Amino acid sequence: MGALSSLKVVEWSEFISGPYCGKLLADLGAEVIKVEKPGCGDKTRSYGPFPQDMPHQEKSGLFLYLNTNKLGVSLNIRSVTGAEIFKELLTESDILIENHSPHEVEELGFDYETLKKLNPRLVMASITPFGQTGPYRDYKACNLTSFHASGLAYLNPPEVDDIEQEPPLRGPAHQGDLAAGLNAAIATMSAIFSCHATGLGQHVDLSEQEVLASMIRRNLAGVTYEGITMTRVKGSQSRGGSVMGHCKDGYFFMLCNTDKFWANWVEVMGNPDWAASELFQTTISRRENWDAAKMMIEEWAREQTVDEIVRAAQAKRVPCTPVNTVRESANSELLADRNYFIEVHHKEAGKLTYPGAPYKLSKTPWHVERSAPLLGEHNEEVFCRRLGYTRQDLLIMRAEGVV
Amino acid sequence: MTVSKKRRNSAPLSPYRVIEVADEKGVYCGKLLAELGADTIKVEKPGGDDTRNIPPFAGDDPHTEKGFFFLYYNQNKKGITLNLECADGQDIFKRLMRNADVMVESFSPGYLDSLGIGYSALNEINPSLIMTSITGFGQSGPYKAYKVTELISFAMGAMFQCGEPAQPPSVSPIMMSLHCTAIHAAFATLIALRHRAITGEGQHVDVAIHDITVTGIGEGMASRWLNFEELLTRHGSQHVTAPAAIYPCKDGHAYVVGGLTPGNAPGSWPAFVDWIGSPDALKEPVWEDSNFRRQNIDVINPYIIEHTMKYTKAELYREGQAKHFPVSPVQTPADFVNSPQTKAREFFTEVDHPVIGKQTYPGPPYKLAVPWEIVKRPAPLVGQHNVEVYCGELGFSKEELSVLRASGII
Amino acid sequence: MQKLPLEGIRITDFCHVWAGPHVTQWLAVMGAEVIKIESNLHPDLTRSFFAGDKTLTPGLNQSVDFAVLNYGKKCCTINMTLPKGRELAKEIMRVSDIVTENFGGAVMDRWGLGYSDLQKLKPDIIMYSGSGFGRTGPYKELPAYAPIVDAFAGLFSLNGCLGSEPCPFGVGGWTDLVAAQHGAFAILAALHHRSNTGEGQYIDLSMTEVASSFLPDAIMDYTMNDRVQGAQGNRDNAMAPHGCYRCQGDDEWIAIAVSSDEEWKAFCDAIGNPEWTTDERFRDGLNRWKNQEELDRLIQEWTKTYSHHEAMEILQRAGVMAGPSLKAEEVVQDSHLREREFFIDIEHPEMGTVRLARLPWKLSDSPQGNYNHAPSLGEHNDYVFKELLNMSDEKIAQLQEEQVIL
Amino acid sequence: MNRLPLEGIRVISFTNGLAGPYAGRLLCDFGAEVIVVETRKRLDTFRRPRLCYPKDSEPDFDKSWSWAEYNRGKKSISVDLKREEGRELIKRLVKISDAAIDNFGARVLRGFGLDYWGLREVKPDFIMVSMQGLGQSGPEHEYVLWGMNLMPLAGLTYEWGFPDVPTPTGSGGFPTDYLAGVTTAFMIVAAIEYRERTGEGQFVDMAQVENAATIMESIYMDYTINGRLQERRGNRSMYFAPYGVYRCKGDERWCAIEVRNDNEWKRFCHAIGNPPWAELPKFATMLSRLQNVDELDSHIEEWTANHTHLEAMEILQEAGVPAGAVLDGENQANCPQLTHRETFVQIEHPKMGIAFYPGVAMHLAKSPGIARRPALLGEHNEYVLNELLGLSKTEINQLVEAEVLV
Repeated sequence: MGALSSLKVVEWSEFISGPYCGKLLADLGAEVIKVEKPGCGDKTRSYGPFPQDMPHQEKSGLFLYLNTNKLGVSLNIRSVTGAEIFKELLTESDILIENHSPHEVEELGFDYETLKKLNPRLVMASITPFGQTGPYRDYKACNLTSFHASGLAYLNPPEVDDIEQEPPLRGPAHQGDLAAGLNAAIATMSAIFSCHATGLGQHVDLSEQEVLASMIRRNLAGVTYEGITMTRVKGSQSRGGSVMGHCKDGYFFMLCNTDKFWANWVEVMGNPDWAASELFQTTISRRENWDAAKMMIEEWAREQTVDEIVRAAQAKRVPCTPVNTVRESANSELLADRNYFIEVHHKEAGKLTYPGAPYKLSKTPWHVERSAPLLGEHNEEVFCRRLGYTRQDLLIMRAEGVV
Repeated sequence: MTVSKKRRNSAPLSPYRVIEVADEKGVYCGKLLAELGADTIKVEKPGGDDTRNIPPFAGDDPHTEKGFFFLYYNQNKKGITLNLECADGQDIFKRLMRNADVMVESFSPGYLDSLGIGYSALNEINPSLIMTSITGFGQSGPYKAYKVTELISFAMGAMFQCGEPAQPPSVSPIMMSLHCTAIHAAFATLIALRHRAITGEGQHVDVAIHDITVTGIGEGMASRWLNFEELLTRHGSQHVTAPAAIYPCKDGHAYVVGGLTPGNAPGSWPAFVDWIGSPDALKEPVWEDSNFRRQNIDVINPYIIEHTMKYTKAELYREGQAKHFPVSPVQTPADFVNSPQTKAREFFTEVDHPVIGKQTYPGPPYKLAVPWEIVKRPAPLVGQHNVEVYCGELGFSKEELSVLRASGII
Repeated sequence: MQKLPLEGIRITDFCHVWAGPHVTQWLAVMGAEVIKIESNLHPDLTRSFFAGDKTLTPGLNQSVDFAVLNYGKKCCTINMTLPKGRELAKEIMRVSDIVTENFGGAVMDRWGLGYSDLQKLKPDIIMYSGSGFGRTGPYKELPAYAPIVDAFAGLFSLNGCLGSEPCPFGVGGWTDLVAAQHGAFAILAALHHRSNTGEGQYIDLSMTEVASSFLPDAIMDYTMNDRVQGAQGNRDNAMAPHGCYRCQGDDEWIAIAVSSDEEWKAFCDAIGNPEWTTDERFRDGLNRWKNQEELDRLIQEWTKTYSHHEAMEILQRAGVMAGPSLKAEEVVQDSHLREREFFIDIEHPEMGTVRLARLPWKLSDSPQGNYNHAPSLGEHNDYVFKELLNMSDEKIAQLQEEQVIL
Repeated sequence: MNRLPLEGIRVISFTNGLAGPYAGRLLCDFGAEVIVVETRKRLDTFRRPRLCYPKDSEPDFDKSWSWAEYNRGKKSISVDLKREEGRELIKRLVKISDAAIDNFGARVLRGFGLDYWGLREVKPDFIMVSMQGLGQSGPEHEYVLWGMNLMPLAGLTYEWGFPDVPTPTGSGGFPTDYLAGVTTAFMIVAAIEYRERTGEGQFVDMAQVENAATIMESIYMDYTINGRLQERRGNRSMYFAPYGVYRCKGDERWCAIEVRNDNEWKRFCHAIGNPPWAELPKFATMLSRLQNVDELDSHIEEWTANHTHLEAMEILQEAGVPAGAVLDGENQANCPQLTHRETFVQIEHPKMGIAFYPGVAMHLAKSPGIARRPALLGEHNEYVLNELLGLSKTEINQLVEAEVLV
């Protein structure tokens, strides 16, 4: 039994943020019913990667990963019947996860005010780019624009040569959307705790812009309290203490933001004379002269192999690592030893290796009990066995295009 | 080079590439062409065609790949997905049409034009293209925008004559007018191919269900009025000649025809009277006249029923036929499947489908002395041939394919 | 007045630096009573991160870094290096629901405060251990910071402009926070389980694994297709345009993404180039995607003539996804965030008013949250030792003597 | 006008009744020369002067309407096939023909040695479609069967009609004749395609009954795959409501209505003026409408009863709801759409004068086809025997006197 197995969740979400929120709950045992539109289903189904690059509705790697442990139903909630069934589902649920525009949700009559009359205990988590209120509430956004509109991209890459020419960059992959889903899961759980106490659900208004902005709380405080705004220019301060160096055979990355780490690092480098200089003796002076230190370190590194440096540094407990591609990290002895990656068998896509548990719970372990649902795979189980519709009804709804 | 250069010496239509973008109105047309070897590609919207929703389903499981209608009418076709309502889709569609010979479509008139892929546009790309349009009421005229379904077209064309006088007109249990029209469209398509062989030019073939139903299964109601101001009405199963109708028997019903053959020959009226136990009441010469019999059928029927009730439908069939009367049992579908005749003709065939497995389908309604060989395939899965067509034929890279997929174009 | 969701939950918190404090930060704001265990020997490292160039000798209670990560918490000082200190800490844990730590190694075990020990202390205790590489495995003793983990997990190799060499991720502590949030969620799940079954448990969170689980498509592409993806910059593998463009102002940029033909049409109309919709190179998604270089160049010619906010307004009004690449100061001034009251002012005894970002969500029917100022070192000794453990003044004085409370 | 697509194709028509003649009519509409082989001695059942045109004219097989309607455009020769000389003539004609259609009883042509196997001796690349009710093989294929026998055999009649009426009815006419007829025409053109490429002929053994069975696919697959025997459903659908034929204002006036989804339901309700009952929850969804279908239908008839079937159709179709008046012959004759399509054309005939015939039902833009007048019995004896086969006038007269041409 999973930690959350007493929770019933309906996920009416597209693409990444909502589904990741649902996955976090489902992977810990919550019963998550994913509601997809008939025909194409969740947009992620069309999003790669696909095995052998052959696009297939049931084989999107992203979809397979984001929807483990869920029950899948296809339902056109824009139809009267669909809407009715959707509401029936919600009356029996603790949580609704949705990530549609506030405008659209109201239009369809699934806004919180309406739903709470249906089921006062319902916790409704709304994940939107800019939240449920404010001037941008109905603005459109995607991972890219949110990453920029929250101030994150402006910091990336950390250093550029020509700030006029090199644009700010969003983070790799879909990190912004994933983070939104993650925070929604925390907020939802906290609302569940209130519900324990009050017996009432509530509306979780989550803004992806705020989620991402809160990731740079430190930088924001830098502005509000110290009047410092970081830019991407070279040698910018406060990033002091880290080096990504190019060795004979690749890259390493090290961090020595304390005197102890620095001292040990100097030993790793074989105590070069330059390191003894005044310039590098205190945290403050190092920070001010870090560009020089960095130059020296990089020059030294060019003669070494990644492995030599990393081993030596780690022996002295200096935070240091090879800069891996996913191949190297996926094949690392560490993740193998931690049994991080898992094999999941899926009816259509077959046996594939997925990223596994982000945390290990001793009593109620994270685990994948069922692979991502085929489109409408559990229509019968959910509509017939739970809501009591007959198979005949199901045929009718299919003919009408409702399921 | 066009596809037609390639395949030779197999089935009649094997040189031709057919693109089908049709709903239930056009699928049978595509099926007939595919069954005679045409390289037929069914274009579905991403996620699959709506006809996949038509019940019943294998195991009553309303599953995209399990609808009998779709499984049956799309045999021997390839299947790709394409969203015609976006620029990419239209672009790709045009590329497909460059080396297509025939396009079968059943959208309401003007829709394809509004997407910029109507006949005139495609004709510019490929002047030898034949576009066969199957619609409810045709490409022009006051009803051209009318919605059409089997019920509607059958009602307007033929239903007035269907059923018992005492009952409302009776709805056909199958897609009679749609499929009958689809066969006409397939025929017309071949005619257009002949025309192209002679002149080199393609053309637009405009087939309207309403026309076909009225002039075909409508049984000449219209021409009867036009020429005789006579209204044909419902007359149950009773034929104009008499006796000829459905009669009850021990275990069901049979269609019994007596006296259609003139004179005293087998199957003639006297022979029939004789068969039903020569009741004196029917021996007078007046009964020799079919029209008289028709007018007084109520007098005759009791005698016939008394006779038919002695038999089972199978017995009636045998007995009647032995005496050369056109008698036939009212078979249930089960009777038909299991009848020795059907079995001997091997009408039902086995088809192996990846999702529903090996199952029994009705076969084609004809046997060939020397069968034409065609590539047999079960109905395609959603987008089953995307890679083959888009990468193999149109030369998209896998990477581009992913782009098309991600942006909902295929 | 309605209660906060986690009111009544007490956490003994050994977390320090970034990732750990962020976990309990979230829980504290939501109402949990978080008691940080520090000491003058070992104050939380961030207390000594001095505040930029503001002053060269910052007090331990004036660090902005500490302030943004520890508001809403309490703090008592115990010298954990002494057996008595550890005994004292045990007293606090005995009356706690959760114990959290993120030491660089098995420190808790060495102190005899491992999960098995704590279970004896309080059978239904929930213990959270956050670490860079996990509490088991070959690297369990290695210290780790977010960028180390990012580099290891492959994040750097995917960061940077299209096809560039690996590039450190500019969002400092990104993975610290993402990991912390996973941790907070795991703790809530464990709490939920406890409230249903009375059963506590141990949570072992590895930042590396969190970072990895945030790169699903890159990893699946590798495990499925043996392909190693590289940096993509602002590009997307389907949408085009999908990039960040120079605007009029000084170092101003705007991100624009177009996901469909409708949006493309809207975009072209909005920027007054309707002919682009028929231009061979851009008329449909696939061509746009193939001719991105050219497209981006042309779009930039337009964006250059507007400020990023102007550009956003124009495009969003047309229904096109567009977001300015805001600098931190612009985020602080952002009218939308202001209307959403994203920033709150916290009065700090030594620092004065500190304006900080609140939790990134709003609960319709719960109070805003516990935003008390970050605790000064030992600020809550009295509360903890007197009220909580109701120890006598003498006892406390004695422990101070023995440098147990330090 | 330019050459018709099938010009130069000669088809011999061994036909009787409807199915065979309908196939031939389709072929000659597009230019094929179709020669009907008939004889006074044993008239085509449709030649029998049951209904002659013009109305009330003397019985005359040259005026029989049903023959005229289905054989218009063809040529006619009168040859008694029971006579050796007659059969010889036919074989000579076959030599210079391309194809034949045969819907005589299976025994007939076989008995004359004029079936496909006989004729291919004369012309190896000959094309022939035999279209008996049950085909050319199997224990029952020689049975005597008329059009009306076939629907019952195919299981179609059993499925057609109202469940509460003991006797199944089937349709008024002979749908199988049309299905088989057009399929035959289709197969002949296909076979010609094939012959032109490969030089080979073909024999198509078509069973009319199977033509009906092929379009009963769902009923059959439901039986063969799901083991379910469907029963008569009358005018109701298992999946849609409203669905069916509704009584309208006037005697024998009906309108078919079909509502397949929410949209059409909304439009329907609007079109009939949103009566209060339509607002009731029990009619809100397809499922609930089907559960309360009796009540629903009676409500709908309240509305239809106040409109003629044509009004009902127009009102609903204008609103975008599938609706079709059940048109009688007169309605069809006056149907604006059929008039616009010129579905019926006037043709002059030496004996019948001008009458309305179904025109060419399919509209081919560049090869429209043509509807020609029906022939008198034996009208083309001279053309065929003299012009085609080169018999002299005297030879022909001899054959007439010898009652071979009769």
